[in-house]
Amino acid sequence: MNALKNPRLLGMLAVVIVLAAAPIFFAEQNYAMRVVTVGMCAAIAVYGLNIILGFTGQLSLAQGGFFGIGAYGVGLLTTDFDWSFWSAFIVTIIGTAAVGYLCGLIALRTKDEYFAIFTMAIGFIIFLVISRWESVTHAHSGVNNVKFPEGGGIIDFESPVAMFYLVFVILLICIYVTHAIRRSSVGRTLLTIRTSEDLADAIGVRVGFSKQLAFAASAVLGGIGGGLYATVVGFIGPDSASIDKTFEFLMFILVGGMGTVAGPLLGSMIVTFLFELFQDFQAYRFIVLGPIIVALVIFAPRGIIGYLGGIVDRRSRKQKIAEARRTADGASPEYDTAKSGTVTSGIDPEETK
Amino acid sequence: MNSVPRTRSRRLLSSAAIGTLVFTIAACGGGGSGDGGDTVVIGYTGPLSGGGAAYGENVKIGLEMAVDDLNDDGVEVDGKPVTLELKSLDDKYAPSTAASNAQRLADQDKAPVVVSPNAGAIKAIQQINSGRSNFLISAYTSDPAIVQSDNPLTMMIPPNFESYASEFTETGMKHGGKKLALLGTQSEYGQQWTKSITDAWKEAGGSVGGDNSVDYATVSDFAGPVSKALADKPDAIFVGGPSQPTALIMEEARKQGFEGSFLVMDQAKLDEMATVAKIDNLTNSVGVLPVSEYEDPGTKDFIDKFADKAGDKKVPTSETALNYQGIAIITKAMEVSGSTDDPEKIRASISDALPEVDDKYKVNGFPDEITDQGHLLNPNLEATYLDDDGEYTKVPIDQVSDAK
Amino acid sequence: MTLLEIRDLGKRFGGLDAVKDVSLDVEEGRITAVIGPNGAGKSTLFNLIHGYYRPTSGSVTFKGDDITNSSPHHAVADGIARTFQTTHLFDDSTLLENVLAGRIVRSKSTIFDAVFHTPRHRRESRINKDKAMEALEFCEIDTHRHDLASNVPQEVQKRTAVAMALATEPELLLLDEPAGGIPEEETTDFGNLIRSLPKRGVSVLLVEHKMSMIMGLADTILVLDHGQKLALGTPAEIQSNPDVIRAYLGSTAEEKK
Amino acid sequence: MTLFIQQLFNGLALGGVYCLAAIGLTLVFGVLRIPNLAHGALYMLGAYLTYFFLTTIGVPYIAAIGIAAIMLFVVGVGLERLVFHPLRNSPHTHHMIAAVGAMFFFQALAQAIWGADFRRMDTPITGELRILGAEISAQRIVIIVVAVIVLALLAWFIKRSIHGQTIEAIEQDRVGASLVGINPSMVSMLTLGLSALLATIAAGLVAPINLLSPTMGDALNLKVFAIIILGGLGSLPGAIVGGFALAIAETMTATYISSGVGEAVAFIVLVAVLAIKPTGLFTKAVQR
Repeated sequence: MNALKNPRLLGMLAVVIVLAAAPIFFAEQNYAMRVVTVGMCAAIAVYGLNIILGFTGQLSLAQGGFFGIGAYGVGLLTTDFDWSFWSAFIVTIIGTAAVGYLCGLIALRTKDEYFAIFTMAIGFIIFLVISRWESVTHAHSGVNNVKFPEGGGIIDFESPVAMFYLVFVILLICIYVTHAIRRSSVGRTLLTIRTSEDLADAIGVRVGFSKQLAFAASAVLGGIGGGLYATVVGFIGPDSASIDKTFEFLMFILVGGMGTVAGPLLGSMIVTFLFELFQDFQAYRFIVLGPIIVALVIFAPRGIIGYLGGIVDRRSRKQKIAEARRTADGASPEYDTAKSGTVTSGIDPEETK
Repeated sequence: MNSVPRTRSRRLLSSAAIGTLVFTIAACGGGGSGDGGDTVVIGYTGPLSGGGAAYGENVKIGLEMAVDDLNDDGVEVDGKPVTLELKSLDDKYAPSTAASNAQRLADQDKAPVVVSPNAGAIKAIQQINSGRSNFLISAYTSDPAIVQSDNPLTMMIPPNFESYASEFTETGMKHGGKKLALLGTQSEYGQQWTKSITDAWKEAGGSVGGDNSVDYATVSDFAGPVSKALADKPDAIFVGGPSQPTALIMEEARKQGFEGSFLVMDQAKLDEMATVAKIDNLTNSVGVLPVSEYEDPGTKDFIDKFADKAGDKKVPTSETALNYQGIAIITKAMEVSGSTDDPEKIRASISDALPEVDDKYKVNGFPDEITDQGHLLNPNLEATYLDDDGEYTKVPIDQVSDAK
Repeated sequence: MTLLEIRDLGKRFGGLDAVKDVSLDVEEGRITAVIGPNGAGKSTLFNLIHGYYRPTSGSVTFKGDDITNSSPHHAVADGIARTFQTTHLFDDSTLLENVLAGRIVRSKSTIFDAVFHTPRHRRESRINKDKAMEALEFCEIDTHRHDLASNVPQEVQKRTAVAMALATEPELLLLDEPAGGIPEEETTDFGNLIRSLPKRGVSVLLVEHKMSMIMGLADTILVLDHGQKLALGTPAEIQSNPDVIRAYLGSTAEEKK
Repeated sequence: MTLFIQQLFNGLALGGVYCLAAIGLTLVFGVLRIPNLAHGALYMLGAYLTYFFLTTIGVPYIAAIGIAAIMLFVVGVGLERLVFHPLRNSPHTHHMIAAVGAMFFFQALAQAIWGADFRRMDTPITGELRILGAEISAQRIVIIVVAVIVLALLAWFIKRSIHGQTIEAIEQDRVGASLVGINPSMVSMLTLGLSALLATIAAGLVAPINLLSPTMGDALNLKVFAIIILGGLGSLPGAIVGGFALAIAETMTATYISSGVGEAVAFIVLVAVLAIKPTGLFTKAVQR
């Protein structure tokens, strides 16, 4: 394995190691532990968003809703129905998968802006159901005392450190799964759809079905994140399903880098800390944060990972190209390969229209 | 898809942007302050931006006034002078953010007490305030659920809202009639009120129409919901949410020809409502007593000070006044217990501290006892009836128990 | 042997016939061409064969199976690949990655194989890469394999499109104006590439404007006009067909110099 | 029966509110395909500025709206220059997040300047009308009438521009009449400026029936998106029909079913319509 030569993997590894070691320094700081753990729950949902948005190129605004379904599934089952956390968690995941799949059936008939707004409507309906269906969800009273995961007498999940590692391990699994998906032909299928549905059709990709799967997968990750969130914070209210959550997730993924493997994690952590950092400005923090968000989107449109990845890619591709040239010795150097990756051909279609 | 034309300058800018970001995050590590030894941080997490910002600000003003006044008077704990410092964080009304904020205030600022003004947030904070972290919650909500949870470190400030139901019902029926329409807000609290009033009204032999509750914050035009409520030809209407939209609803009802009485939920304050609607449209209503109508020893001075601080256009409300009182009580409890960092001791001393509190801090129905569950009780709770001449008449309230 | 049999195929959009009563046999191992003026229905015909549109009448049979109402991905799975008039490529990906995308349809491994890194997954990844490299080499663009698609010249892009289609292991390749946008002097090379396809076991059906290229390339030519068959025959027959000369060759050939 | 008529009028007035708020958004969304989530914030700023000139400075009502509208035009242009222009080649996601950032900024700014308290804007238009036993205020009638007029005018102005001929829209517009041959980025600027201007007119008319607060635009934002998608992107007649239809559906379901359903009905209708017709009611099926 040449994993050590791959700067992307190295970077990812670095982030993971730093996170894994965090409790060593922060174990006594409940606040830091809490922020990071909640941030990781969100990061799981963001990985879900990465599948549908980053890989497949469909902007889904229902992610906050699925996150809410996950949170309320675990919350209600462990309190009102007195299930154990683990059974509630698994049933909830299956439940979100089903809801995601069903929503996908209709949602994927639509495209582009329509898809975005359609999913926004779905997310909002989920929110309304949660905040209005009082007899089941307790509406605005919320769900209190969500159970901790049962440690089977071995691990005590009431300890923030144990909880941290639980979420961390599940997060790692989710990251690995998204990474595996991306590398596999499934991932290539999704990337194909992102580029052009017509082309995908032409090379034999089952566009509708693949989109459907991607949507369901993203819903599942949303549900997992939400379910963990419920047990981490112990009390959940309808705000855990609100559209604001969706936008938060979008911000995370955009700052980290869409379609990248490390982006959602890094983005979630950085934005979460930014938000906490600017807490000191209280009501006026958004006078500063708003422009920062705008600036990030404008100046690092591919996110931090996308930005760093671009550098790495260019370098490694240059090497590979040179190698390919050398072996084939009949090179045709009539164009500038050094520009690879940054400049795309032609005039911008929007400008010329 | 990705056809962003990038130039060298742009790349530079993005490096700069990312660099700044990394730098700020590195700088974030520090945090924590307040090791001045004799400074005690009073933590506050509330909605300071977003839809609930006005409410959160009102609470904050009360806290600031209390901290300023107490510092001026001088606080002495265990023989040492202590300076109070208020540290406020914004939670945008989100319970989980509120809990994170509270955790931060307790961890980094060593705040022995954290004030929170909404039930959801308080429930979320109760998950963490007694156990690995210890701090007292100064809870500004009239939802008794927060004391029913038997959290040992919660102090509930306002009266239990359920106390109002029977008296409101009686007054509302007397001045209106037997038929009630429900038009409260769709918040957690609004719904609890709706339920409580419905029960009391039925018990008193009245009839209650369908639930027309709407979310006051998201309705663009109240005319529709009001028309619907009036369609049943009610004699009385239950309304309530934030003061200003409540006033608008009442005004709309009057314009559409409603002549019966209003039952106004305690979240809305009649005097504050009068700042956005003509008083004529608000009369014949029963609601909580405006701060200015209280006759506690410190009320007058408090109102003057409030005007200095917030301008005379703003009306002081119980959100401000009760939290002002609350901080004074907690500070006195610190003095009595001789501890600024042991929330259990502070909580235990509240009972003894109550009679010791200086008169100037008694502004809005001062409590004389605290229940075992942590509820401050004011012996003479009063509501008010606003008659057709715009005069307030006090209505005494019997308090109900907090038990479920 | 007849690979593809088109019988009385028709498609109406609104009240207009885009394609009407077209019949055509595509023989195995041959290159068949469809020509006609703009709007003659050539691309619509392609879209009908490939399942992108549903025909309103007629049938399409591939290797004896009726595929009239099949969908594009089924068509590809059955062995019919296509390229587009305007080149569709993944601009942000390298040529190799582009061609690998063509392997999706032949991949059996699922998400679970990918997650658990099963032997099947590994075996398949290796095969996919080999096949993609082979297609790149066949199209003589393997030296560009690590270049981004958006950075290579038009001709290489066109070849990549062919390589991607070949990676799906088709028996029939539909080429929609494969030489469009390529400088005149390079069309000969490109023609040679197309000519070598039947030897690989890939039969070709193509739409092309460049007459010179078609005449030297195709075994059979179908001439469409207003969605209907005008003539069908060998290049020589077509060149001497008076209807064709009048309707198409006479006018457009001159325009097109 | 009286209830029905009363609610019909209430629904119409609400439809007017929705339509007025939707106009600017349709413009930007239809012409530039930017989902401007900051539109609600522009609406809010417009309301506050109108309030400022009307109440604090004491300018007459119409003039206050006019001055505020012009100021918002500048804000809109600024927004385009600083935020959307640099993003013109990026996918929608970027626009959305940037718009959310801008929205946060505007809300915080308004709170910093005017405070978080609710404010009431009193206008010279007072009194009620009695129609068929239903009571409706003059301000609401003004809203309905202005909404229809403005939308009709606008539809007539830029009808043909939506699907590609962007520049023509501005050419036909009196502001742009002198700018024949302008470049696309000028079109973007003017469109956003115009949308902010229209949002201010809407806010100036609508704000008096409710309250001013820094988050007043939020409630409208989601619904207005539902309306313009329902009507079909960029279709102004679609926005009119969608706005009134959803408003009446909302009032009626709230009246005859429950207020909860009333709140959700806009989105349920949207989901149902898109499930059957994925491009909205009035699009001419032009998908890229």
